[in-house]
Amino acid sequence: MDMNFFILMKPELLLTGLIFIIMFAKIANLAENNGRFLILVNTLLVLNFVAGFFMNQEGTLFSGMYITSDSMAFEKNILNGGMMLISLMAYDWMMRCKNTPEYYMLLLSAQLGMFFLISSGNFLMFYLAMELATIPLAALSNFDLDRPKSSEAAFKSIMSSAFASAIMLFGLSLMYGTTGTLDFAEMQMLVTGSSLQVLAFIFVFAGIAFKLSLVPFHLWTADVYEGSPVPVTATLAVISKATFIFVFMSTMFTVFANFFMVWDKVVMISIIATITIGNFMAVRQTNLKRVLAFSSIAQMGYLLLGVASTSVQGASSVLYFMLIYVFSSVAIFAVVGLIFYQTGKEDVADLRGFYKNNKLLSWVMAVALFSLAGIPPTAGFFGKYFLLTSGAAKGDYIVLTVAILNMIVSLYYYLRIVKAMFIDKSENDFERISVSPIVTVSIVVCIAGVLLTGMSGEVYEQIKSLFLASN
Amino acid sequence: MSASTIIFYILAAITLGGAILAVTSPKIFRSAIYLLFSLIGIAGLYFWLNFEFIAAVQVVVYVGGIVVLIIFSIFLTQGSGSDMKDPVKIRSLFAGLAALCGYCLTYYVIQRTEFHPQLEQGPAEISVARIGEQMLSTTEHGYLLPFEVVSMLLLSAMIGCIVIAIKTRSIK
Amino acid sequence: MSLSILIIIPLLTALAVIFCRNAEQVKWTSLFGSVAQLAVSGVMFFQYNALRKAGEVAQFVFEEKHTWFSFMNINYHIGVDGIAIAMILLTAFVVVAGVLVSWNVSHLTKEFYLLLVLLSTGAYGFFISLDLFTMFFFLELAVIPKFLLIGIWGSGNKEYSAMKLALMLMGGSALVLMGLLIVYFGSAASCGAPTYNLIEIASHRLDFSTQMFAFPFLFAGFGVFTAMFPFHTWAPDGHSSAPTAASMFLAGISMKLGGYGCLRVAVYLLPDAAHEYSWIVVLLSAIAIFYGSFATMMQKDLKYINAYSSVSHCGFVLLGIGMLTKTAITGAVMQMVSHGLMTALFFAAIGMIYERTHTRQVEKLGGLLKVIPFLSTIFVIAGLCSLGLPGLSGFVAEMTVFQGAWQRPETFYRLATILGCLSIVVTAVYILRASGKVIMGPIVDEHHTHLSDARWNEKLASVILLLAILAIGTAPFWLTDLLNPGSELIMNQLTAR
Amino acid sequence: MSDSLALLLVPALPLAAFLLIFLVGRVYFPKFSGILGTVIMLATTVISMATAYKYFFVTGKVDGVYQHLIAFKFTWLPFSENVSIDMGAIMDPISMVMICVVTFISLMVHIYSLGYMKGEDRFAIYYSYLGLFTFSMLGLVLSTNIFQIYIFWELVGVSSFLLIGYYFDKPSAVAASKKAFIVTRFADAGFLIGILVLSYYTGTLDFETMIARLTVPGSELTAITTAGFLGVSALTWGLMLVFMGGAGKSAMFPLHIWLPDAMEGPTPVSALIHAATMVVAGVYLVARLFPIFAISCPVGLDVVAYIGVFSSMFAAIIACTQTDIKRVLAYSTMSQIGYMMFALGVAGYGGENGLGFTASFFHLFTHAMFKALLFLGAGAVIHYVHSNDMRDMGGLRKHMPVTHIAFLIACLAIAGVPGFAGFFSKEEILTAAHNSNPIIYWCAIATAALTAFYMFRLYFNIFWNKEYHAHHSDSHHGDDHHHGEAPWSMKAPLIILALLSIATGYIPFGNFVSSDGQALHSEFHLTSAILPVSLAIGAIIVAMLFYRKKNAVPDKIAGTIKGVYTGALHKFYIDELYLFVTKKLIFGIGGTIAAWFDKNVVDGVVNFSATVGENFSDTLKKMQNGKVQSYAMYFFTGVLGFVLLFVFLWDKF
Amino acid sequence: MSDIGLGHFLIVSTMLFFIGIYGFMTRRNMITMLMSVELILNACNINFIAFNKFLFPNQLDGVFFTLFVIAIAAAEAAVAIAIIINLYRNRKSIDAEDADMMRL
Repeated sequence: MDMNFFILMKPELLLTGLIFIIMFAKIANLAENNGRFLILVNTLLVLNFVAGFFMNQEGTLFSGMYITSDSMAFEKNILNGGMMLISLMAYDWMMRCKNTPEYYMLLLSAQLGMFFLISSGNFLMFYLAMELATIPLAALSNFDLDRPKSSEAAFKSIMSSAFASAIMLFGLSLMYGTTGTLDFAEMQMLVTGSSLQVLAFIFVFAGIAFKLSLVPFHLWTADVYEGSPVPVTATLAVISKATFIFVFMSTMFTVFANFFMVWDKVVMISIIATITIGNFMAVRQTNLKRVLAFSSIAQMGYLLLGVASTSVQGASSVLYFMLIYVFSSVAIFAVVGLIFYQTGKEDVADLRGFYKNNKLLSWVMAVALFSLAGIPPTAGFFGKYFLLTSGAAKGDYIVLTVAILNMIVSLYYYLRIVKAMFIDKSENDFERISVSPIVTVSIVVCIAGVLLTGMSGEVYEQIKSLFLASN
Repeated sequence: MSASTIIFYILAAITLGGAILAVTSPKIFRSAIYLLFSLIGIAGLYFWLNFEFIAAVQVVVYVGGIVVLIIFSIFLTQGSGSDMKDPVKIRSLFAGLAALCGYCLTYYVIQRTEFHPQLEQGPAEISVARIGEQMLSTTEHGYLLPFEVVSMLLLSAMIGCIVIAIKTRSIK
Repeated sequence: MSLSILIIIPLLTALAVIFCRNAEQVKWTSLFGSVAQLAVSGVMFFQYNALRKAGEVAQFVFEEKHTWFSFMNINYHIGVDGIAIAMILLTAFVVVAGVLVSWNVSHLTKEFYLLLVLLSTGAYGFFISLDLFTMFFFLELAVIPKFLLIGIWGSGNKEYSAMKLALMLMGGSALVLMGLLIVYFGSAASCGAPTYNLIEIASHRLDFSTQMFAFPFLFAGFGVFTAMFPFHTWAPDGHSSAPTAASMFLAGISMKLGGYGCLRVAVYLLPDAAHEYSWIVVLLSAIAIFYGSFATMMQKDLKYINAYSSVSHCGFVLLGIGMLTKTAITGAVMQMVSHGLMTALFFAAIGMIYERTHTRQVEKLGGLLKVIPFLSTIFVIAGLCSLGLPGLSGFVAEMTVFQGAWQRPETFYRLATILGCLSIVVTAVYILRASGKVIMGPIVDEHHTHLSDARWNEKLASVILLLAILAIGTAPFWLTDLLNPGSELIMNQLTAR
Repeated sequence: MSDSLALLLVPALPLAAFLLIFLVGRVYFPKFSGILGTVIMLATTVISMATAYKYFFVTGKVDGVYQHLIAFKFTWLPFSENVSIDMGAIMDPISMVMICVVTFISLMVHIYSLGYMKGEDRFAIYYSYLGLFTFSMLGLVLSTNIFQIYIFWELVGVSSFLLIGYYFDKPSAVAASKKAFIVTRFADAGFLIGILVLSYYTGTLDFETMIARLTVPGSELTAITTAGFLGVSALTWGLMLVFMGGAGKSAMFPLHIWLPDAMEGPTPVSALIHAATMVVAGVYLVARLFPIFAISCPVGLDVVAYIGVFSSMFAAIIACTQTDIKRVLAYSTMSQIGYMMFALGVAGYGGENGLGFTASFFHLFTHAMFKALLFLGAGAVIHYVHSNDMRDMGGLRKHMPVTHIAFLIACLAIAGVPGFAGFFSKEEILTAAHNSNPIIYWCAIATAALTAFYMFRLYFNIFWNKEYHAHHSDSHHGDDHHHGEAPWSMKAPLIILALLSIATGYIPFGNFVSSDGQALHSEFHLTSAILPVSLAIGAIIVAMLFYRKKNAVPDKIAGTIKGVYTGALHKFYIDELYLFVTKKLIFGIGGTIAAWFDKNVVDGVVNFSATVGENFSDTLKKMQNGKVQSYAMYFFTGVLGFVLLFVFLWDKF
Repeated sequence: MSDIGLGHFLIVSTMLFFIGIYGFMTRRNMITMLMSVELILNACNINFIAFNKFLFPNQLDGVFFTLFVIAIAAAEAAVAIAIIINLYRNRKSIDAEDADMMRL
């Protein structure tokens, strides 16, 4: 236990600290006033986010159970930033939430789980962190306590994830049985590709794929997104996804590196299925959140393209896109949340005439949607382009074709939303949505991110250098 | 056939039988009790393998904790004696088939696999002290970090449970 | 002169428009911006000519290059040759006219102009790009403004049209994207490292199999933009539903993005494949020309008439490109410019007539020459340009294409050319039918007896376009002089096997 | 004034008139536009006459041969190094003759229209169009380059379109103008392809170079004669296609159908365009390429001859039955142009063989005079009667004596009565035909007789026959000149043209225009003139018998040859045939198929894929039934699927 | 214990695993679904223990894993039951088939 420990584990320690500060605040009845409490928390989150940029080192702790690297630190920064943005954008909802401290405690524990997950160097840690990243979120899904849909979402979330993680655990046990170790680095040596290992791998893959909502492990997603409180949905869709894609990538690159022949094919099939089915399922959805859920599924397919390329470029493209995805999605969920909690409307068709009284929000939503669709000049264009490039670098043109053609389908349902907001006329005027300053900050940051991340090549170069350094 | 073999079979039978009954019994309370048997059977298997500590934990946590929790929640949510609704026919058919197929596939693979045991023998019995030490150690094969993570998990689970379950019905 | 100005001016205009307080300010700002852009384009044209006269031999001038994503060898790389300058001038003219024509858009004026300006940014950027990535960036940039312009300010079945257009164009750019990726990775073999640099790829010539692989994607992709048969079906619906200025942009500029892309990317970078596939291109374009004109004949809506005729006319562009002779390529570019101006004028005239009569159905109109002589004259002139009347730009362009096309002696190509020549008869038929009914003849609807003729802005818009058309039509040599070096270099690329 | 400046001014002045009147005059001085146009036209006429004079008598002849001079030439549209469209002005006998004819007739029409069109709403526009037309026509005849001629060819077409459609609110006028434009456009497409063929093999678009390369044996000539398509050499194809363009403009069978309808335009326009100038463009075109036809492609020349003579006869027959006076004149025009065509067709290159060439141009020249006169006279009549139909007329000789005399002179001229201009030119043509081809000769003789017959039918019907009563209620017409004969502005051209219709016949035309530039002294053979002249006079007498007084003889005759008569009355149903082929077959079926295909197949595929996508989406949506257990089921099935695939099946792939 | 080897344990655990899966997919009562999950987890535990015992006895990785899994199972069960109870309060039903408000 030396200074190194504190430096290496800084993100997790800070988070833990945050959790306990909040807990004490709750215990000390400092959290009675939601407004003051939220300002405290948000300030802390901002500080936490800022602190993430300093003194990052690479190294391992606990004899390999905990690993950290530049790219991981960066990923954690993305998560911190995302959390911060979500927290800011959820300000209005929080003000009315009765369990704000608990909300934050659960949220931050989930984030803590994600951090550990990212840094795990051992399947035990991996499993535990994954549960830590899941169970609090399932509980959070229930935080709109009076909405039956919220409980149902929580139920679906916890049951599905329990089932998935149990299956994954079975796979892990078989991995353990065939290699005798749980340590990533050791296991990598011992993976031989025997049938049992393939089977175990698929079980493990299914568990992670469930979190990533890859088809056919995706069916929980839409329901949970729809029912959960919007900030939680945002967390699930953004933070959780961002974590798991990274983790997926790092496990595939390390533990299952020798398994490439198999997992490559598995991932390819998943990409095709995920992108196609995700997009097509979104086409006929009427509920806005469900459309976004399916869109996030499809986005995961694109991200996998980067993962499957197993190149530095692919990896950095994944991270880059993840960053963009955070910006875009948070912006969208911010608007969706505002609409939902102020008017109760959550259908695409309900957005008719939205533009008339909510010009800026409409543009925010539109720009963010275009980013998801990959339309320039938004960053999503670059992100997707680079992912596709890295996919093409590998030369798998069939998958690439499917992915590219699906961009048309995805554009369709994004445009449907845009159409509803801008073009369709409604009999009744859409109310003017009031936006508090803090939420505005979040939205502005997101839109700035969406617009600038791509236009300046710097961000991508930075990310790439992270991977170049660690390879 | 030695006694230990017979005991193993008995334990396995309890475990599997309990499990099957637990997932098929139409009465929920009985189901819970069958689960209890199954879990105890598993504890027995741990005993059989000389992992007394694990067996104890199994009994304490599962039997004493989870099953009790389940039984309480059964009481909370519905009458214990009433029959549950029949499962959806078509789905149980498919589920049965899928489970069977899955079993066959998995077992086929497992059975074909040659496991390579490590030659050196470990400690014949696992002392609680060793477990305790290793649990809180940070060295090779030390489990302090997972321990902390689990504690965090339990904390948050607790908070979650409290918020969700202890709920005033006042606001409507 | 820095080429980036061409992108910066529209962006600044857009920014200024955002901060405008009322519709008047918005209009004047946009007009000012677009006129400034026209001026800059004009200056660029003269500077370019001066450079060439001074003996400049570099293929592209005013080059600028900034690293964008160094790892992927992506640069912001711009530069122009004569062909690009021609397209820029075309864009500038159409934009000014479009801004003027939309003067009385009253619904969401600010947004309207903002989108127009953004659309033009995409076009300018596309034409000056020398980096395939930058090019693609600008190509896609223009898709969404079109969707919104049609969707919000359009008429008729606008939602359907807007969606169809956006999706089909997206499909086109998806194909282009495939092609670009193939070219990018294919260039690794010839250039050492994968690159998007147009000049570099061209000078190192991709290997044959890559070319053969990439060509269909690129050509079909850009073909969608230029409404190549059978990918043209977005065009009629899109054009007809769009508001006037958007129709002008769509047909006048946006379709040219495709033609320019076909030429600059597909043919220039993949010359060997172009030779191999040219028969398909020619076949499709011959079909488009003839079939488009026949389909036009059956249309009853003025905008549909012009839209289908655009399909037919853009067929000439592709015919010229597919013939792979220097004259034909020059002709193709001339046709792009000419069609851009002419169709913009036509759409402007139709739009202005529609604004007054509230119908575009041919049978509901008649005898307009009597009530609105100016607009009717514009309409007729646009029609005459469309049917290739000498003295107007259409003739020059089409003749150049035919002349170039005839240089391919194979019977198949000859037949295609003959078909093209015959289609000008069909063009005459539908143009005369339409104008005979709408402009001439007795007045059909008594409501139409008291229409007001063009206002200053409309007159100005028409005159600007008309001047450009006449400038090409009566003195085509300046245009060919501008284009020839460019098409010659493309030819060199094509002949050096 | 140098030739180049003069020849630049000749087309430029009318263009200036057009622009000036169209852009400015129309708005600011509509009344004055006519005078302006006429003055400019007068200047043009003077310049062109002077230039022609200078050419014919001073500069043009070198060593007894008229030279082809290029007054000026500049590259207008370069296609490639050698092939370019040049704009220029050529000076040779035929172009000089043509500019004189065009400017002079145009001047006459300008003057005439001052009276005829007075009070029209769009008076200024009318004059601007006249300017445009004259410009185009002059540009056409001065062309040095085959593409230049095509350009002006098209411009002539469009100005003709504008002028025919001048009364744009009259549906029939609109239809006629459309028809004229489209039919000639169709012919022009052939012309264009012909140009492409010729230019491809000769590597040039320049007339002189092209003629040189295609008449002197060389690589180009060999290439073009050996290359072929469907067994016909490329040269023949090219020339025939070019001739197709000429036939279109010159209303040769079967592309003649637009000409009669074109009479919907104002009558002076008919005189200008459809009698004297534009319609002879085809003749001019063939004459321009004559050396190639004559030297390298005699087959082509034969085709020209046969088409010419057939059209001539065909039109003459129809003309006998028409009652619209302008239509009669239109068919007579077609017939006379057929004369010119076959005269070219029977000619050879150089010397005596070239008699047909000279004759053709001679006839062109004289015909311009008397046909313009006929039209202007008819215009005066129509102006007076307010009807086109000869059944509404009769006995007008008392009402309008000047017109009557002028018209009579013109009729005598066209009938080929000795002493009048038409006699000389026609006689030359017949001689040329006689020398080369008996079939054509006899057809031509027959046509000559028919010509005399129908012209005098027309004449008698208008000026004799029944008595004319001004029974129209004209009080509401503000025209103060109505009850008198036409104003002087209209009469003056009639008188001038009448004089010229006599005088021009005495010009020794062979001295100026011949196939090879050398003077051709054609001898006048009295013997050969006897037959046609007697036939013509006989026909005139027959016409007089039939029509001088109203009687039943014509109807009886018509009854006896009913089949032919109705056929001719309905123009042998050519129009209907065209209408059927174009409207029903090509445009109807073709257009319908194209539109159907577009809507159902091309668009259908797009919409279908959208529908498929949505259906697919709906199907997928049903997967999502909201039940967590079925989600688990999909999940587990997915896992099993992967296991099956990768553990068990993968190796077998 | 000579003739009882790893294989026997694996049979038991695999069967248990699939019985759990079957139960999870068929039992309509939410609580019994949860019970099925517990069965699955226990199947995994048996695996870990058995592998540890028979194959890799020198370290206690499997045993520890089992311990942690038990802890997690408890946490999961607690949260799940809390959610179920909440759902029950809202809906008066803990039939999984009834929890399908959100679909399509």
